[in-house]
Amino acid sequence: MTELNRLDLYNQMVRIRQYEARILQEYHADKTPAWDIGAGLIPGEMHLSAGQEPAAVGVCAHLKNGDAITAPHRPHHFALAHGVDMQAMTAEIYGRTTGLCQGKGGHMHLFDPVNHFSCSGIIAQGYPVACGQALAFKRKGTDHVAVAVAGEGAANQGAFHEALNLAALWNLPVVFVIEDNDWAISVPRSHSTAITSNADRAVGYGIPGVRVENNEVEAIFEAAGAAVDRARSGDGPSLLEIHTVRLWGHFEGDAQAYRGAELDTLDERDPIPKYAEALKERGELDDDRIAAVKADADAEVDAAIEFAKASPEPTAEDALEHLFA
Amino acid sequence: MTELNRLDLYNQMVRIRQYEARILQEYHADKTPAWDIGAGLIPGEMHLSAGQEPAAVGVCAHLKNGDAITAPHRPHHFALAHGVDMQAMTAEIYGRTTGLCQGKGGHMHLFDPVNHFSCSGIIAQGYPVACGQALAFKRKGTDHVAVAVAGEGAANQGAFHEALNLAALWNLPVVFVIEDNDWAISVPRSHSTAITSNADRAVGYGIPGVRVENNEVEAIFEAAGAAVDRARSGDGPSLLEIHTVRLWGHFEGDAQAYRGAELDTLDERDPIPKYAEALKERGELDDDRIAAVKADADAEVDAAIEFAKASPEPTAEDALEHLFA
Amino acid sequence: MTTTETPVRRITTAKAMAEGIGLEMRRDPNVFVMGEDVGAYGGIFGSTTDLFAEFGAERVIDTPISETGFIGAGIGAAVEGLRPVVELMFIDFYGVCMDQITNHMAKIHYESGGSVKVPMVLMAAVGGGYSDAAQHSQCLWGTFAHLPGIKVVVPSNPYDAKGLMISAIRDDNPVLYLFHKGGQGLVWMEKNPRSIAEVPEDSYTVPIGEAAVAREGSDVTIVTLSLSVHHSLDVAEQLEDEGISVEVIDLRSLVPLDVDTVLASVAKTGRVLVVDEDYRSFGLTGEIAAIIAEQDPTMLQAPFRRLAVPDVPIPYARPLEQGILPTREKIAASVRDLMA
Amino acid sequence: MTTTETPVRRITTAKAMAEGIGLEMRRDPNVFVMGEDVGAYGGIFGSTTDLFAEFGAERVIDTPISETGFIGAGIGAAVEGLRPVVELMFIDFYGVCMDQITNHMAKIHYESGGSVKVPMVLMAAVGGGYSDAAQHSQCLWGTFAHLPGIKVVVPSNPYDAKGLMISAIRDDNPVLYLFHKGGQGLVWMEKNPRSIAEVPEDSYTVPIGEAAVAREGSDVTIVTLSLSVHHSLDVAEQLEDEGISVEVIDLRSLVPLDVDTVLASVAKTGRVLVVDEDYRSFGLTGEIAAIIAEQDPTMLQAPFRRLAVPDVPIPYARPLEQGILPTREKIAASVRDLMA
Ligand SMILES: Cc1ncc(C[n+]2csc(CCOP(=O)(O)OP(=O)(O)O)c2C)c(N)n1
Ligand SMILES: Cc1ncc(C[n+]2csc(CCOP(=O)(O)OP(=O)(O)O)c2C)c(N)n1
Ligand SMILES: [Mg+2]
Ligand SMILES: [Mg+2]
Repeated sequence: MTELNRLDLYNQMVRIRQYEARILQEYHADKTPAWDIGAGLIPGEMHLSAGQEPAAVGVCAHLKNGDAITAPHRPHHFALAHGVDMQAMTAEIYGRTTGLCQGKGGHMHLFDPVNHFSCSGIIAQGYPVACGQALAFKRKGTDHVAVAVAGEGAANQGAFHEALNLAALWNLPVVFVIEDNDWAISVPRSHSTAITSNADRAVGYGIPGVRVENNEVEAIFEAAGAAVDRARSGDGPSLLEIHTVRLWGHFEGDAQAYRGAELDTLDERDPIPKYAEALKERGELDDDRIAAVKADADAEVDAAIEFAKASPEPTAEDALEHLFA
Repeated sequence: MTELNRLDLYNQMVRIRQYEARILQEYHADKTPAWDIGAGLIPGEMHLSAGQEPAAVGVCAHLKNGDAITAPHRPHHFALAHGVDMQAMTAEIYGRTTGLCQGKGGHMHLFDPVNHFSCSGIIAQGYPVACGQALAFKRKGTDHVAVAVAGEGAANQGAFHEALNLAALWNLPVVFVIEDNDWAISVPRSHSTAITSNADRAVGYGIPGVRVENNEVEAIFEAAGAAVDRARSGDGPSLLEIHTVRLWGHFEGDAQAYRGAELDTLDERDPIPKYAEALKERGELDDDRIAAVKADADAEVDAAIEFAKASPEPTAEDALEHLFA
Repeated sequence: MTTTETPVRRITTAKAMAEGIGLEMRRDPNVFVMGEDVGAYGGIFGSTTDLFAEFGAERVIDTPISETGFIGAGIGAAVEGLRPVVELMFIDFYGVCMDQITNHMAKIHYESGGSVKVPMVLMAAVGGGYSDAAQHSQCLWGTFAHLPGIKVVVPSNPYDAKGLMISAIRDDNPVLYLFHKGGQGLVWMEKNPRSIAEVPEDSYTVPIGEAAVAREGSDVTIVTLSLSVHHSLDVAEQLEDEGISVEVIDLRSLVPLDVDTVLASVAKTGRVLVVDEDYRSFGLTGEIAAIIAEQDPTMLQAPFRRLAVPDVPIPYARPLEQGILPTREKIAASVRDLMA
Repeated sequence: MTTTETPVRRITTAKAMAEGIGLEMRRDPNVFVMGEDVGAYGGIFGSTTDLFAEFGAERVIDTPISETGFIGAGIGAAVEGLRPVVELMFIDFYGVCMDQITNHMAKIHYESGGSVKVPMVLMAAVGGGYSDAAQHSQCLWGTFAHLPGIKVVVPSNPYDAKGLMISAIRDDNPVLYLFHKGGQGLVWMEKNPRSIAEVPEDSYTVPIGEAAVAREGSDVTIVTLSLSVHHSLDVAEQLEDEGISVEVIDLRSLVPLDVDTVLASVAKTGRVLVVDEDYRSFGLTGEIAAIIAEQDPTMLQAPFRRLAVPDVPIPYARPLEQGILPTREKIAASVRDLMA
């Protein structure tokens, strides 16, 4: 990997973080005094990915136009890293007619056919759908790949098993990504999963399984590169588990009492400052550049939020549209 | 294992085979000339287990009163080997009021609470139920075990995955049995399963996985003994795949064209004459004894069929009973 | 429906389904078939007869017993522009894959604000009457018609089976295609004369959302579908001798539902019996009552009647199952009551 | 329902549910709780608040995200004599475990000819109104009421929530217990005054299968349930000033359905509006129409009216969602139409 790669990875991570930090702010801004999940300009559940940016940018760095991603309920980092338009995505989160889904989908149901990006709020159900996209890519004779993303909690859902067997059996160009952030809402990995590495489950399908520890974006980049190349060159699916960290609550409003003392360790586990340090030590980044990257990201985010807020809201009548094509 | 064990295994296999050979005959007897699956004294689907007796008797030899079995759509061999009353079971298959389920269940839905035996026609769905029975046994402080049985085709169903993870996670006394008869109706194992041995899938749950080849009842007896002992002594679940053979059609009426030349090999793969030979060589069995075992089995089967045929049929009104307790 | 000049021959419903799929596969390379035993076996209930021989394993794909996996894969393939025809062997197995069907196949187009299409056919066998018991005998069309985003068609005869299959495959929306095992014309099931009929050899469509007046009558309207259409027509013929004129409406589609045809018939006869092989409560029979009562309860010269499975699982033994199915005897008795 | 002498205090519906479970857990060691985040977290919607602290991880068990696995395990445990209370976090997730629910939990007792009992409670959160979109906002009670073998209860207030929970746990049959997120009295959702009410501290039951006349009236009957009861009562109060007397029937149970209470009210008022947060077609609203039309269509002095989700998935944006939910405004408008 080149210095350019590294800076891209860094820039993307910062871009995603600045975006979600701003969404966090906007989300809470108008829900008080009596905090109400349904109130404000951004209502409903909000699952943010702070801390998990390395997974998204490390994987998506290897994708090209036409490659597909199915993401779970926590989709923003993969959406942005995969090139989903920030303004249209933000407008969707604000429920506006200019949104990706004209306000019908919301943050757990972002659909961007241009970038072959979709997500679903039902655990692990994006895994089989990605297999079908990969099947289509293969039948059409393209070299496109489909990436299926889910959390470690999702790896105990039946759909995970069926999808991996199907992809292996049919030699489909799929990369199955598990983001292990140690938690499924309040349930720790040790209370949900009988083994310590889901990479071991790849054995049950005869495909490669790799677990990347420490949430390091460069290691993720390397492992993902191998998996994507394998899929693209027709050698079939792989399973990639990335041990990452959920810096914030499961959803906004989650008090996280169940995390106890672990909460105090989160700041030092933030992968972005860590990576900035590493790049500085390598002499590839300095404070000016750090500030500039942040400023660029903030400018893009500002524009997206502005666009969303300025966009029209749908009407009640619009709700009756799009049941059938 | 003792000579007594071996003769028991043989007797049980013969008993099951004579039973199903007779059911086969009775099932087809009154469906012609224009063969109709819904006609005759035994209507509906009929999945017989000829060839798979070694799995049932090898496993059930280690079970005691109070141990549970959840069987799939092909349940007779496990039911009989586990001590389900042949007359009540037969009466159920004939749809009589004296049947295990008073005629409501039929051959895919045999429920015998006395022997903690049940089956289901939905693939792999007995696996989670067995986990719950094992959970109850554990909570009650008993040393009972639950045996979950399914075919190799079922090992690609999500319920399989969820049940194995749950049993391993909670250290439940379950033995998961897969009968690999090479076929799921017309779909060969190679078209359904990405790997050659489902025992390898045990790795994904951190439990022991064993595959027994060649359909040999003594090898099955040994492997099952280890798995049952492990569960009984509180060491948790295991996965046992038994490579067996389906001598007859998937269900009665299955022409089996898809099996081609394999059909000619079936006679010599019949495990019962094979085992008789082995025992004869060991001097533990002779032709008189073989004839006697068969005669005893036939007598029991005759009595069961007679009982069933002599039992009353339910009435239309009975159909409205037992919706709720 | 488009008519045709070519000579007709008599084929079974199963053959008609397969013929419809085959015609579309020749016409559109994006059409392919997936499911358990749809290959060399030809579908447990004959829905893919001979397709494997013509199109091969690349386009007629046997799957593992992973309904969530392969229905989900069908959705992904459809999203990318293919047109999968996916078989769920028995509708009774919906429970292992219902999330893909109702949270994904049904909702993606709407959730996406119309930007994503899911042109896919999900076909499944329904119905009882041959002692297959509680887990292999259900109809469940009411369950699917209740959940928005899926068109639901339920042909009752060979002609409609072919025409609705072609319409379903060409439709840009997910279509659930439910066929009754007893109406397939299978040699190994009870022979039902109306399961073999004249079907044009070339391609034609039957529009989704249009009911058919299977028989005209003036005294009573029977609203029904699927195999119960056969029984209702038999009863109508029989009751004619008793001087009762029965109109039989074959709904053919449940989503969209042809409300006008139902209301027109009830307005004419003033008496309605809904015959439904699905469970009675919270289903099709209630929906028909609602569209009548919403329109004008005074249309009904006699109380609304429904004949359906009386909210118990389907029992195994023949006397039990026949006791709860809408048999010809029960249909005739209900009509006579309505006229009394 | 059994009354009680002890002093009462005001608690939320969520607390009332948890209190009902806790009382039964103290009374019967066979009762235990399983589900996602039911432990230390206390249930995402508060249904198991404080139970973990009192009963510990052995009796309040957090599960993996394996609904087929743990609901199936609940069935197995119930078959062996335990009395599991299993939470499915959102009813919207039914699709990943529907087979265990409807082919096993619901059918085993019947299939076994009554020899096996499945005493189990499956509780799940329902409903929308807070922009949780298409996969987290459904009610789906019509779907479950259509499928035989499961009792279905849907309490609308704290008193019924506790009493029906205790009845459900003591029932020897599987009971699906559906609670509306908006009616739980959660501090982080829209505050709904009727979600906090007086509830006796000791144990009592509310019988399954009995509707309640939540408010007496003479002009119009609103048949409804769950959070829509709150809205309907608000509307009834408001319309009283306009001189319209509205009777509100809170069904409380869908299976068994209290047909008599519904018919008695409709016979009295001659006008009925069914308010249902589930999808409109092939569901609850139709069933109510059917029981009226079967009994006597002439009971209706005005056409039957129903207000439900108009057969589209639940959209995200507030104006869209409010546009399809049965809001107070729409309820009031429908009643006025009925009286016009
Ligand atoms: C089938 C299903 N079950 C339960 C839920 C509720 N739920 C939403 S997110 C979540 C936790 C997911 O954990 P994980 O897969 O590790 O992803 P993470 O939230 O940690 O990113 C749960 C249980 C769901 N959405 N779908
Ligand atoms: C969920 C589900 N899918 C499909 C079926 C239809 N079906 C019944 S038996 C069978 C084949 C099962 O194969 P296997 O598990 O190997 O068991 P075997 O019949 O070989 O004993 C299938 C597909 C079913 N009963 N349930
Ligand atoms: Mg996680
Ligand atoms: Mg098999």
